[in-house]
Amino acid sequence: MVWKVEQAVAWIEKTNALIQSNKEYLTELDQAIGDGDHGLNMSRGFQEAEAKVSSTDYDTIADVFKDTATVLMSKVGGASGPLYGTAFLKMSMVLKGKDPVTQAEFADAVEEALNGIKQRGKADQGEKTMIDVWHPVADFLKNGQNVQAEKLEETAQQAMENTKDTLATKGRAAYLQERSRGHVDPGSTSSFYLFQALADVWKEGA
Amino acid sequence: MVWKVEQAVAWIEKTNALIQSNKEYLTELDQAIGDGDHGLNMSRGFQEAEAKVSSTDYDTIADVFKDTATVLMSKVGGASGPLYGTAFLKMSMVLKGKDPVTQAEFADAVEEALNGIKQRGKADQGEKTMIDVWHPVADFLKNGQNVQAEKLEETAQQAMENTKDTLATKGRAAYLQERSRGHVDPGSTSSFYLFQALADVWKEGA
Amino acid sequence: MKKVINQADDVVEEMLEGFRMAHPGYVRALEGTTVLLRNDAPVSGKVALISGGGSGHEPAHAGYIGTGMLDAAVAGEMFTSPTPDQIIEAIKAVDSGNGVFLVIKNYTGDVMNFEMAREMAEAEGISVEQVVVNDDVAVEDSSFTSGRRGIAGTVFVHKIAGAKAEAGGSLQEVKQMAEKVVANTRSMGVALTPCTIPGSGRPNFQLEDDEIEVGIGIHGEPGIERKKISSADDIAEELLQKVLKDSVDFNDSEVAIIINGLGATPESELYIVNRYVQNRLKESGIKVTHTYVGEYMTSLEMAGFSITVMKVDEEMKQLLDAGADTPAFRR
Amino acid sequence: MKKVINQADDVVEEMLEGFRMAHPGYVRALEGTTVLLRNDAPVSGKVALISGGGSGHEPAHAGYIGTGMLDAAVAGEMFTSPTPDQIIEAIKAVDSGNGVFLVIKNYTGDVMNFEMAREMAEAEGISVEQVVVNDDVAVEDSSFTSGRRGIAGTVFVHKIAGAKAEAGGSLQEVKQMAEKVVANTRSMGVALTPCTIPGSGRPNFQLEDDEIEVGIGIHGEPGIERKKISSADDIAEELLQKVLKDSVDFNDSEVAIIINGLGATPESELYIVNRYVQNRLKESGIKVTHTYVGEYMTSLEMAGFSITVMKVDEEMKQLLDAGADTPAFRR
Ligand SMILES: Nc1ncnc2c1ncn2[C@@H]1O[C@H](COP(=O)(O)OP(=O)(O)O)[C@@H](O)[C@H]1O
Ligand SMILES: Nc1ncnc2c1ncn2[C@@H]1O[C@H](COP(=O)(O)OP(=O)(O)O)[C@@H](O)[C@H]1O
Ligand SMILES: [Mg+2]
Ligand SMILES: [Mg+2]
Ligand SMILES: [Mg+2]
Ligand SMILES: [Mg+2]
Repeated sequence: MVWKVEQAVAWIEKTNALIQSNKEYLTELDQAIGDGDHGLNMSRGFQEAEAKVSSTDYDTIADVFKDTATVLMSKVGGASGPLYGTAFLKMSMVLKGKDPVTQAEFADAVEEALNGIKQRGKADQGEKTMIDVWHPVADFLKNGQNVQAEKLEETAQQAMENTKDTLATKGRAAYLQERSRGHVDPGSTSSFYLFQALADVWKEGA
Repeated sequence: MVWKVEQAVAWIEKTNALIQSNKEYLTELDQAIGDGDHGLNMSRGFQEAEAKVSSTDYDTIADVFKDTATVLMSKVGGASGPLYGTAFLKMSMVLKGKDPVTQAEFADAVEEALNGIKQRGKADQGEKTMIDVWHPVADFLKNGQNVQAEKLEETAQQAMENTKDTLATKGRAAYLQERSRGHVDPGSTSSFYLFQALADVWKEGA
Repeated sequence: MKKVINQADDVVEEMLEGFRMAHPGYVRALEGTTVLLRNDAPVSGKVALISGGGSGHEPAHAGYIGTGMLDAAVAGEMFTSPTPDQIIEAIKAVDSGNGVFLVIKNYTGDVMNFEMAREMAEAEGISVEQVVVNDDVAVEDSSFTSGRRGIAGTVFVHKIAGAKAEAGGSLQEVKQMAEKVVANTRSMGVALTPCTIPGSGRPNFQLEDDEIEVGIGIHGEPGIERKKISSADDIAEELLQKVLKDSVDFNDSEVAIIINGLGATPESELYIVNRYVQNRLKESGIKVTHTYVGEYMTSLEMAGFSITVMKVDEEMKQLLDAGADTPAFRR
Repeated sequence: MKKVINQADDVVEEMLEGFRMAHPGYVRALEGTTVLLRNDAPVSGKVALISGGGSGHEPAHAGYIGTGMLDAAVAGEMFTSPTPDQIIEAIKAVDSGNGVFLVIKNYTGDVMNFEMAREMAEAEGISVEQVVVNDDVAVEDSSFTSGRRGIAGTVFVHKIAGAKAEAGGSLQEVKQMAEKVVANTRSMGVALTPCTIPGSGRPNFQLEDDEIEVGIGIHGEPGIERKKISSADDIAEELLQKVLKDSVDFNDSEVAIIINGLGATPESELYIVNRYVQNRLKESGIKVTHTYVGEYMTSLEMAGFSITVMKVDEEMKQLLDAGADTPAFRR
């Protein structure tokens, strides 16, 4: 598909809807292996992000993502705030001056977002963090023509579920060492919602 | 009956036995309308009093009661400590130089103990305190020949039970005002044990 | 109720030992007693202040030993008044010949035990005076009963009478100041959870998950009303109204306040209460000159708080401002 | 879990407001932020210290604002690191041209948010240095993970680095002192009960009536072992052993210690722990020069405590002794 401002805004809106209805669940996941605030953090941040982008007139997708980045950075806090903030900032930077955005350009943006998260979090794939979802999604999007919305959602979901069995070495869950196994990573779950929302937008706009 | 040192010591021992086996109950009563330490206070105090009087050779009853007074005064604390301490001190004073002690002398001693409690506690009959037990018991003992151990126990028990319906105007229970009704007074209950023990000694020594 | 203790019977003794070890610059033990003394007691030329009561109210009372406040604190068992033999030892140890002043909270047990000690001390020729603190407006002030309880307002007595003594006030002057504090101080508390005396093992009372006990005493004595929990502002308003509408005329006055945590309530919540109290007093034309927020007079691990308001004049303000150096209160 | 709050969303803002109102002599608000500043900030000629992190650790961090400690504290939501935009405002407000020093506890979120703010400040030409506190020996110290948590030992960084800055130390000197504190400080905690973030309404974890969680973090992050509760002495011994056997060589050394209450544990219990720790260190030939017992770094209404041991040298002792005047820490 080709991306326009409407789709970018819809993405944030749909993500927010998913976050809000799963707020308690995200908090539960974080209670098991973290400090129990991930649902609160994400809900606070995306609520504001949606409020901002829904009420602003945008000329470019880059601007939508820039505002999203700014809001997330200043409202989420914790570990996930700077990471999601960085992700949207990187996407905004890659997509600057590109409107509408092609599939390939969007894949580049996600890849850059992933790199930003890795760098900011000093983490890599396999450490039971949101990177474990962003990585396969970025890979998947690079596949070019073949990408389908359903497949995207599946990829993200599978990646999220895989975090259940891995050992955490970054983030708060790392304190638990072996006890971190057996629980899905909260940040990977919120990232799954993000990509589930993306798939939804895609289905509608295709 | 006529009182000797052995009976005085046995009184303290039997009182202690009753207090120890009813420690939790006394605390429960105090939790309902006080601060929940009456069982702890009485148990601490009478444990020490018994240890003291059982391990000391006494020539006079006055000395048994004086030691009891000193131990209770320095080990019980709270409201009940000075009151029971005063009671035994007064009895010791009245019985000084009287050995063995006659029934009439003993009745005088209890009456003086009651007066001591009233004065120290600035309280009178009917205020839902241990005075409500000491008062009828003192009256009863003054009856002379007619007094029987069973009757003594009954008198004390009835008096204790009567505190259930009265309104507290002294001690911690007074803070509860109307809500103090419906609960037996803890200090009246420990005083009942004291006189129950007295009745037991009496039965044995008659 | 889980507790970090060894044996229930040893709690007070071990706590006192740990306290003394933590604050060797402030206090020393009076061998064989539950009394802690100001290091340099008896302080010559100074009226000595003694406070005390049952344990379980930490930092009261030993936390207030030091320059400008107490010369000694006598600790009873948990929630149980100390006995006269302990108090008399404290009196003898701190008297420098200028007399000893006893700060007593109005509980039958405390009053009786302290008064017995006082009688004994006077018999030995020591001048002793006392004040009985009764700031808790939750309890009816009646001449037919033993009257109101002493709660967190006691800390103001320690501070102001202590400063007066430190400044060289006579026994009578110290007593007058203490009485002035008592006459001008009103408090009231609320509990969210009960507390458990170590030796008893059972909580003092039960509260449902959405209930509070308004007018709670600092020993877990039941309050005046059990009700559903409401907002911090509503609860604070309820306590404040009772405090302000009592017999002290707070209109247009200056006041010092204590937002006192009872044990388990986080400081963040105390500050939320303080915010309301400050706004509310301001609206009512009452000027807050001194604010104290924290745990000053606790009730073991009870959750809840109390509000204390004291009407102050110039001298009281100066005495509040005077230097104090104790483990729990420094200025 | 009952709480004395109004709306969960307003807890941090109202708490900060209540704090500011309680301590007008110490702090002022930085309008439109969650930053509290030392009244006289920026203090000319002085390196400025900033600390902060999620809320719920009161009196940390605002309680340490004042002479000899912090110039500003940045408050995040409950247990959530503050965001870079808040931190940068704090940095700008306290910088007097001598540079700003950030005290960061080692949590991924705190580190990232503070570092982003630092990058922004440096881009604006402000000199910023930082230390990352990681005193919690409950967590393995591994280069493959984000490493150990920062807990109560952070208070020693505030005090010692703060005193160094107050004494005119340069940004590099302050940094060196802070790093020395971090290198010589080890802590570990235990929880008896969980705590509940106001917005979440559910306790962070569950413990049976006879269970404790050893190695707990200050956000209720699970510890290293769940076990049956034992005596105060046994629990203290377990924590102390881990602390002493870690990488700092405490043999024959002098140390400062903190027995830190996590929220709901009564002071009496902390002193019982202190008693054991003092005896045990003495037996081990370790000399305690400074003892702090109380709530310094809490975890809302969690019951439990932590033990911090810091090896000190002459300069560190002097800096501990240096004057400090803040709401929560005075000397
Ligand atoms: N170093 C890191 N790199 C990437 N993601 C991380 C890192 N640390 C934590 N995360 C992600 O952040 C999530 C936790 O976010 P959140 O609970 O909001 O913050 P906090 O851990 O500060 O409470 C984790 O589940 C994980 O996916
Ligand atoms: N003024 C008083 N006069 C006589 N007895 C009193 C008085 N006040 C309290 N008591 C008695 O003391 C009992 C409480 O004792 P206890 O619980 O040991 O002390 P405290 O009330 O100090 O905790 C009451 O049940 C009552 O019988
Ligand atoms: Mg979290
Ligand atoms: Mg009692
Ligand atoms: Mg009592
Ligand atoms: Mg967090």
